[in-house]
Amino acid sequence: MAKFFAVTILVIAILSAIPIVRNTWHPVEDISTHGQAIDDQLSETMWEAGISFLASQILLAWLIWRFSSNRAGEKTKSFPGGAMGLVAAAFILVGVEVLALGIFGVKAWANLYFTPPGSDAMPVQVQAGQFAFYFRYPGPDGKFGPIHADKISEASQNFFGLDPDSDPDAKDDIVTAEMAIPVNREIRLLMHAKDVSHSFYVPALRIHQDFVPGLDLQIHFTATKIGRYEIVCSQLCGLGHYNMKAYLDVLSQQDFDDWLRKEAAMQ
Amino acid sequence: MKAHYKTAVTTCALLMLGFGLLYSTHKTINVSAAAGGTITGTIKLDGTPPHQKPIDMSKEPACAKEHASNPVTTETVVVGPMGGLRWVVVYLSEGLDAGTASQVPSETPTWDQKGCQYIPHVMALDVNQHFKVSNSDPHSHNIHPLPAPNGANHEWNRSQPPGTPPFDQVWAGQEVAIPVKCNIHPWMHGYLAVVKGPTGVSDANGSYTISNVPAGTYTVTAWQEVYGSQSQKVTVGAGKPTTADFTFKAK
Amino acid sequence: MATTVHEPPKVEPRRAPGGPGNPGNGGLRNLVPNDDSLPAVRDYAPAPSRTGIWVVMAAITMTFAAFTSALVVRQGAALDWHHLTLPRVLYWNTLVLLASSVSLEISRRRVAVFMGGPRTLDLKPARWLYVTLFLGLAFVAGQYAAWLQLRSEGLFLATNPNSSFFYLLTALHALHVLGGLTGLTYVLRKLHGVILRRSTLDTFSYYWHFMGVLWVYLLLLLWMRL
Amino acid sequence: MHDMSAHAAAHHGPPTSFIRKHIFSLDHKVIGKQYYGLGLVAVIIGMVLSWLMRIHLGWTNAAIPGLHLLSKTGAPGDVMTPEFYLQLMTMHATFMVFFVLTVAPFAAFGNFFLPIHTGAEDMPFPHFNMMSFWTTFVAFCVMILSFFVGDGPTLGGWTQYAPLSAVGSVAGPGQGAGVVIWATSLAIFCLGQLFGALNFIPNVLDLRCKGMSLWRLPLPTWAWFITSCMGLTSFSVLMPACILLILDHVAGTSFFVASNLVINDQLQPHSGGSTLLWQHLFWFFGHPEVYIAIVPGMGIVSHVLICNMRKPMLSHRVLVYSMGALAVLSYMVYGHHMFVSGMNPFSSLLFSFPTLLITIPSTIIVLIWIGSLYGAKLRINSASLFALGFISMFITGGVSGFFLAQPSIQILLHATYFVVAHFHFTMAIAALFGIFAGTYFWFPKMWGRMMDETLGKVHFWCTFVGTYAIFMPFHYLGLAGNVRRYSSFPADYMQSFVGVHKFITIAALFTGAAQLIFFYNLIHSRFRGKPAPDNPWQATSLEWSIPSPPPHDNFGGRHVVVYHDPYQYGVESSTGDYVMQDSPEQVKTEHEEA
Repeated sequence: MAKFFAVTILVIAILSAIPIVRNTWHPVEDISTHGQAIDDQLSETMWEAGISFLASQILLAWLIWRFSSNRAGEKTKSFPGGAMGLVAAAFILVGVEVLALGIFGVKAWANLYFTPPGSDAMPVQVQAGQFAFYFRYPGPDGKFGPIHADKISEASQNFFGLDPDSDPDAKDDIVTAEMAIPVNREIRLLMHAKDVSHSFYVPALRIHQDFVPGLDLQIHFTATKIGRYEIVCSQLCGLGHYNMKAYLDVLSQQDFDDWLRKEAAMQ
Repeated sequence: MKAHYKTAVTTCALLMLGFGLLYSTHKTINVSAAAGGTITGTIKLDGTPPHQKPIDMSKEPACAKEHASNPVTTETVVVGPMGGLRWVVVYLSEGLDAGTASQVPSETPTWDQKGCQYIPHVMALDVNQHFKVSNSDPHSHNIHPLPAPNGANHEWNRSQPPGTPPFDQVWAGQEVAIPVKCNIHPWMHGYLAVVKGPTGVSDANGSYTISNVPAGTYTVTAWQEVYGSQSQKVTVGAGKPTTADFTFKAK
Repeated sequence: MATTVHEPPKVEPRRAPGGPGNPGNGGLRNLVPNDDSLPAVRDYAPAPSRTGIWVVMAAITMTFAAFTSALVVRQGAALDWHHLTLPRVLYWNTLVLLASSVSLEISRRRVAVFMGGPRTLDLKPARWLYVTLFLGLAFVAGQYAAWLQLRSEGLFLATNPNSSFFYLLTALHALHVLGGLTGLTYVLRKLHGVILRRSTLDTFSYYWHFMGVLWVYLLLLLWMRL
Repeated sequence: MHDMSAHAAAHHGPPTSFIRKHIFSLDHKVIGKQYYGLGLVAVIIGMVLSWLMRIHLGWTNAAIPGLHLLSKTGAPGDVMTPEFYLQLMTMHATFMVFFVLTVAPFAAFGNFFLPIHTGAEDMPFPHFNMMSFWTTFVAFCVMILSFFVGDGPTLGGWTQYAPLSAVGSVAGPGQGAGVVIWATSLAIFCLGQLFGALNFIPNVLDLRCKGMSLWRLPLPTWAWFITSCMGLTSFSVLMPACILLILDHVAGTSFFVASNLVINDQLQPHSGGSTLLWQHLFWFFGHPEVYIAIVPGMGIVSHVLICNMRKPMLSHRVLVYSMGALAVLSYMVYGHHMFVSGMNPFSSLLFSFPTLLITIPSTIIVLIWIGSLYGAKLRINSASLFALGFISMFITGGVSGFFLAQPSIQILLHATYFVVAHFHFTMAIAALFGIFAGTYFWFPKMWGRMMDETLGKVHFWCTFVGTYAIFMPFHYLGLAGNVRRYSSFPADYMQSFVGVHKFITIAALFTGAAQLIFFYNLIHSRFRGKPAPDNPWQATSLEWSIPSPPPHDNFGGRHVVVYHDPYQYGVESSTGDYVMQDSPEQVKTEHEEA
């Protein structure tokens, strides 16, 4: 029974490791400038976690196999290393390991959060509401018109509560349901929540940031690969949460300008 | 003494019975007469209608595909070829007698969700009239009507997965009009106008018809989701059609 | 389990400060079996209510700490914070509550004396406990007066964040005070009855003084503009 | 004044009336059993809810016969609506976390065995103890109630983030009355658990029998003591949070709701509240809660293992210190739930280091277990199997913690199924294995009958393999970016994972069905099992030196004296390879703690 149990643990441990080793399931390809550090951090951690996982499961299996068979007259013995040895091991191995992880992790984190956006970064505003994202481009004047919460009306597609008649800045603002950005151009994303907490999760961009109602946040990133990617909400926001998504089109500068012109015409 | 008391009771009883009879006959008479009178008319918009923004449905690929060839726009102000104003609810705001007001049509209209749009965009219902909500799309919708708070009607909000049977709903009190939203598809927006008595909703040419109007003098009110309400007095003779046209001014 | 019950009330003798290996039991002290007769040792068991009341006070402290952090965050969160001027009556209430603590202490002293001596002594301590009871009720009444005053100023629970916190904190504190007062009636019943054990009175007094301290803290918190 | 109640229990004879004996009983053993029963009911509910969710995830638009009976509007034509899925999810989490993982290992076993382990006749304040259970029971009933009001229970998830939870029914079905009921129930629950801590802590500090020094307390009792300290400080924070949430609903205050929120084209009346405030308050409770669920399991598993290894742990004290370290650290790490929540990115880093450090005590505990296995004479029975399974599960759950402790990696994994896998392995499955181990080990003492070993082993195999089959794939889904709390995968999103979800669903149904074996075993053994001897496992701690089931006052009036450390195994004594804690026999032992 015990030997069978030991084998089971072994088999499960190995089976669980196989998809990881064969990389069957993996994050979508990274298209951001800052994402590489995150991916390295992930694989780094994957190695350490994987080794500790396999090592300890195998050790457990072996101990169960070895010490479940009570030989006649065998007395219990104590682990030679003693408790203190193990404690020291835990402190040295794990302590160093996780501290190393933590310190390297800071780099990946800092790339994203502790570097200010460049002055030439292109501003885009995203508004999250139940249950859709809407995006706003400042237009030629480069200024966003103020948001009037009382004027917000989805019925007339005034998602941002703009008042072009009284706010000159709002006149040329371009509101879209999809997000398009030019490739290799830094984007400064202003995040505004209309109703409840949402999250802006673009796996391909290695971007994940919650919207905080009443507090506008700002993140910045650069996409390096042309294509169509998914933006999803990852913060439970109500019954339509599962269907709260939008598309991110990374276009060449030329295509982007055309797209923006087209959208402007439809305002 | 006792005798008097008894007679009093009997008379009261008789009187009540009499009134009761009168009332019931009164009602039946009305219904027969009601067959005749109709109010018709056209609703026009004076001035240039506001720009209707095109709707981007890329969030729901199925709907985006469905409307790929014929892009949809908002329907806040829909003007027909001859300047006829569509989706205007016309109803009798005054002059209805209790009998007609209390009648509830037996037919149950359907409020359908198709291609991420409400069909129809505006639907007129009688108080306590049952109507069905159906979903013809291959994905879930949620139906979220928002009646005025603390009124006779109460807010509700429920999803309808694809392929599930239509469900039955009813409104308890008069309200023009209850906005209905789908939160999953924020552009989906429509109105349920709940009014006592016969009503009409203007079609693509802006013309409407209210039938089964008993003879009498009424205040006819037309309601439009952007421009609000207008009223005028009309007198309906038994059997012959009466016209009442409205013109809304574009802001 | 606590077996001091059913024993004639007496002042508990001071226990020598225990170090490791000191015979005795309970508390954080080690105990090693020795030849003392068991009951004798067990009599020294501290009344769990003494520890219990510390647990209770810890819980209450955490609760009000949570409210404090909420208040601090909320005050910094938005510009809609209108700092209200506290009703003057609150300061009188503070004095009343502190006075009640004093009267409680007096009666505790007397109880100690009376417990030590023969049981024939008259129940003077009870009088002071009644004073505490009365002052406690007066305090709650005073708080109520404060709420009435704010109402008259048109400040209700939802008027602005500061008033929300004011009503919330004062109401919860008043609730705890009322709880203490029910405890006090229990003590009085015991005092008139057969046994009042020292630990019972102590437990109550800890709680009551804690209520006083807590109130002073809340008063400062509500008075201060952070 | 509390001693009065103590006095009542200790010195009045056993109650005679049925009510006092089985319902409003002051006896900690009866209360423990009541808690255990409550846990059973809750776990069945939670399991069924998870089945429904799993079926929906695998076959989204399939009709589940009879589903409409559970909800007026949630299942038209027996097809689950998105909101109903979220409501089931929220209730699954709530029942499991509060009424199973907190109640069973801590309140149930703790109530039954803590006083016995300390050599006390009962809890210090039996009346509060009784109230503790009945308050919890009321909380449970209130939570059930939310299925039957208006548009059903809340869909906000067990974390109930504001403002979704605070703006009322306009935000979605169940967000009106549902949330108020949820918060009320939890506030009551907190009160009940505080009553519990009020008994546990003084019991350990003041009511230990003669000779029972703190270091002579068995490990589960240490775990329960540490846990009750955690409960004391965390439940007393959740309660005010719930009160504030309720006020936002019913009194129109704005603690958590910011200004200018527009829902359904309606401008919300609230103003100025702080969204992050709720998250901070909640997670200050929420993270310790994870350890409240797992630490008792650690104690129980150590207890079971030691007896079945026939040797004590390498170090009793290191284990205790590590559990204490977990408790302390758990308050410093709660921020790792909020790395991408909009909290200052610097504080994310500040929170990430203690989070990484907390792996050290966890690792020490695991290494001590593994090291102690070395040179054991391992007995294989249902209890020890589940104990060993616990270790395997805890390791698996622990290593995935490496990932989630790092803000940078959470950019990829936050709110994906990877997180679901992590917390199910650690706090859910591991804790459940602890409960199972405790049940198979202590059942004879609690009900005086032995459980069926064969059934127990079958139950173990199904559960062990099943749980891995369910929760291992969650890691892969998470790595591939499958977001959690999605009721289905719309249009072209994540379609490639539906197959995996189908597999998981089948595994879940199978594993859940296997639990029926356990329930059968439990009920059958309760009435038909063969009578249990006082000490069926040749164990040493105090609960085994008294009859099974124990008499009303545990020790039958005997003033128990303790002469040994709790785990004197692998020694030569008159009784065999062990010495009972309360036997005066002095033996030569190599395991004496310095």
